[in-house]
Amino acid sequence: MTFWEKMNAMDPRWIFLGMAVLLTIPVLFPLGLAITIDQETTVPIYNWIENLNPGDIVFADVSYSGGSAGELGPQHKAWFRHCMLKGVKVVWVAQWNTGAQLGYEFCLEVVEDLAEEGIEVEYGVDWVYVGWKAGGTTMWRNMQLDFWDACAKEDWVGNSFEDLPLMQRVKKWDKETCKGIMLFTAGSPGVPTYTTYFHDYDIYLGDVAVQVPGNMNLLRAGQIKGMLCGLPGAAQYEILLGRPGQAVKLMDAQSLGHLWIIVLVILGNIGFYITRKSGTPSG
Amino acid sequence: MKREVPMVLALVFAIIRIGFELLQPMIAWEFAPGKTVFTRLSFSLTFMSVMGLLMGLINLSRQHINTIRRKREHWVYSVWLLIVLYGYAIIGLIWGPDSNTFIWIYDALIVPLDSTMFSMLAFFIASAAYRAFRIRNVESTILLVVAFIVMLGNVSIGEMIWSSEAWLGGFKGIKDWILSVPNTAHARALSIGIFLGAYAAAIRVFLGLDKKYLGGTD
Amino acid sequence: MSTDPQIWIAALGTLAVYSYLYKENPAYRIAEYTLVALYTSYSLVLDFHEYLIPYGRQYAIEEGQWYFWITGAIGLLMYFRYAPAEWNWLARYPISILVGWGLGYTLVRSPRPVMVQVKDSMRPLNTVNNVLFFVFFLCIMFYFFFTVGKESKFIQGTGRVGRYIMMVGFGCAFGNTVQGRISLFLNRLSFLLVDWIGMKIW
Amino acid sequence: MAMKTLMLLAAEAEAPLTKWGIFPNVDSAVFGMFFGIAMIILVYVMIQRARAGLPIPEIRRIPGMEAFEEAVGRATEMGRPVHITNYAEDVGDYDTWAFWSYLAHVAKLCATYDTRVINTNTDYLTQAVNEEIIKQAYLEAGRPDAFNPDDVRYCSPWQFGYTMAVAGIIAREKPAANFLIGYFYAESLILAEAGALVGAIQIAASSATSQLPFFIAACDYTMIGEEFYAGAATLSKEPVIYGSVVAQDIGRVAFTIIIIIGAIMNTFGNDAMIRLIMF
Repeated sequence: MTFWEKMNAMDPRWIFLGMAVLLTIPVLFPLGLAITIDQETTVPIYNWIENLNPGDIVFADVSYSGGSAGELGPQHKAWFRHCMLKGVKVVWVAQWNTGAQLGYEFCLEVVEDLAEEGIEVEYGVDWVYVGWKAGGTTMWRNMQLDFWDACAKEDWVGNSFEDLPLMQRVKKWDKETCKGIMLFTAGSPGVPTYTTYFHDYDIYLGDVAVQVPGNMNLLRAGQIKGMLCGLPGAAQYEILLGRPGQAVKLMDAQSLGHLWIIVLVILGNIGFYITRKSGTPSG
Repeated sequence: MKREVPMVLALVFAIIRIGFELLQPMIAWEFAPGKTVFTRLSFSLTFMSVMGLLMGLINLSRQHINTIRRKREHWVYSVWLLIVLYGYAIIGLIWGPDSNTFIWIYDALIVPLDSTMFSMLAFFIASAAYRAFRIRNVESTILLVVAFIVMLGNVSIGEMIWSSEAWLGGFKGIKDWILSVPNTAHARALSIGIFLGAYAAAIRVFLGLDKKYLGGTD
Repeated sequence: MSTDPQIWIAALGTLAVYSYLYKENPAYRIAEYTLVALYTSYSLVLDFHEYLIPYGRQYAIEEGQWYFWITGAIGLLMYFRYAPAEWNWLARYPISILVGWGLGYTLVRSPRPVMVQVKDSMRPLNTVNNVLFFVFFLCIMFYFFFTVGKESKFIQGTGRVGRYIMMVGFGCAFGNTVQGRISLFLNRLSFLLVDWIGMKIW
Repeated sequence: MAMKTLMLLAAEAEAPLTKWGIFPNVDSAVFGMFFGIAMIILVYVMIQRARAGLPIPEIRRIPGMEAFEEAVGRATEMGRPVHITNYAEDVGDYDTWAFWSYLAHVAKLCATYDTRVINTNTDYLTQAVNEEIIKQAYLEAGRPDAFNPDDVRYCSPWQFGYTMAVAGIIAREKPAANFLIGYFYAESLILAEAGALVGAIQIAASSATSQLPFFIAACDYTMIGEEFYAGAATLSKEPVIYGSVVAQDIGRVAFTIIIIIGAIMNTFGNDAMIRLIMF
């Protein structure tokens, strides 16, 4: 076998090995490739939080689970950090039972990080994690009417709403209280709950990459106002915040992974072309 | 009794469901305030299918006990499977799904194995691209070119090659156009077609022309 | 390095799954059989505690909905699948009820979301993009004509173009998915590096 | 299924009023009903015409349909089994109904050629029907003893438990043909690549638009979207079922015409067609 014949029919294990190595290296030794900020998708979300007044309340939704934490976790953390820095109050709900605890842990991580930097954030005053409530999407309809009643006056960890100062301001989920909704979504239930029941609110998405093509329509139609697209979205947000973190580092790995696929395809095609010319049957 | 009754049952329940989906008086039919007949009927059918909860356990046991008995290849693993199967089921049934042991095992094994299996896609997407994206004919060439543009439009390296401030908005500009025009047209036409096909398939069952659910080959 | 046994099990399990990429092997096999068994028991337990018991108690007993007893009994017929051959057919009863129930749903409900798509396809032809969208859309529709226009050069030709446009859509979705899939691996990688090995990366 | 159900959510907004007195006030409730009735009548009429021997249009070749026999034949030559699966759909889903046509076809081919067929499942009721279908196919081929119920396997009811098991089974049993038919989610590419690693001929037929790109990339033949259902009809023992494909095609022509007219009307600012279909 010549080199090009090998390139035409490479053992998949080399592909896997190359991929693993190229994804691991930049995580350990960041390359610092440039990241462009997407004006149409990422910036509106940043500006939304930036233009709110301290004390304004926004709602956020965890509609993902462990499988998508790689993309949505960094988004979640960057966005929540931004809110806390701006003094914007956040009420968290979760449409996915399977990811509710995870979302709570991400919030706690942000709070710890902020504490290390000397910024105190208080649970119940600056943020509340209501979490998942049984009852499916109709539950969200009930929350609009009477938030306390729908949630059985209890947050995710079992605190009564009575004891949480922030909740005194959130009797109802209406346009008076809610200055916008941030939804982190990995599938269903997800976006339609809000575009159906909350269609006149400002809805923003933190989306997994796979869903971005589908949800692009909503953005064009104005049904959602902004969108963080997968890991790049998180990385862009971290840069806007001026604190490159996890996502920015992982974006280098993304770049190398893509590059590896591109190199493979080019080598494969050259090999394919040369072996076909020399008349050997090709795979 | 063997074929006719099930077919009649399917038809009857199809018609009942059609009524409950289509007619407002039936949708809103309540037997007590806030309790609709439709939800209870749906629940009762969920209840019916939940009655089969032991089927998975029985299926796996049957298959793996046979493997062990006949000493087929890898039968030792079947012994392990049965131990885990019954062990976890017993823990869950006795102490409940909220018990610490049950959740501990869930977090230690189910979550990581599940998400690792999912993440294998990172490797397989590379090997699939390597095999499929060849300039073999028009179709695979289109596939290759478009996938290249979109991939480059998604990462920093693409930006370095052809910046989004440049002509046509660079890879990113072209990617966005592909996403919003040909991709949407494709998704629309495909889903309308799928609906028509699925609807015809449903009508075949409804008219009793397709009755493979009874276990036959016709 | 972590000292938590849970993290160790999770990490070894992760590595066992990845070993498949080299070759199917005993480590993968153990992981595979474990996950299949765990998931089967998991859903059994969930079905039991979240559906069977609460539904039976609340609806069949407290609310006194008599038909729960009937559907429940029909549900039990499923187990006749394991009975001797002459009784097997009883298992068809619950299956056909569920087929019928799904059928009614499909017949009434499935047209509705499609009409939303049809509606959105009737975009006013006033921009270049909308006209292109419309042309592309029609080409793909022509590709799926199975009986009409088999002899028509126009339909065949546009149908072929339609297939090419579908390839554009597929290529686009493929290229766009790569980053999501890589993120999945990066997530596992951070678990191994940070949670298990204990590196301080971020 | 969950994803499909959610597409319907848009139609589930609060609706205190009714249309025409008895229909719920959701988008397309009435139009959808008339569409359904029209389709049922069309299918019935076309099949009656076919039965009566009246001419109905012929169906064009669907790429991939003839590959089933070739793939099973190759498996027979190599002495290796055949693997067929659909993922998650339960017995109440149209994708499963179409899948059963393919299963019956493949099982009959395998029974005739005396090749082992392995079927993997996530739903125990679907598995029960699958087992009956395969058993029946072997019975009809005159070799009921060759049927092994242990080859109709249950692989846990959850996505990646199933995926892991199927990937393992494919690697161990090395099927020469791998049929992935029905609705799939993210596991599609894992299953197809596992098949590619053991060098199987792969045929996919799916209505999962988000997974079709991966099938196209990884499989030898892919039946796209509607071809999957049309193919299922052509596999029927009774060829008059062709009639339903004709009806489906008439529906498509009607939609195409509606959309062309609607778009032209919309260009001139008239939304009557939109209001009609959304009624």
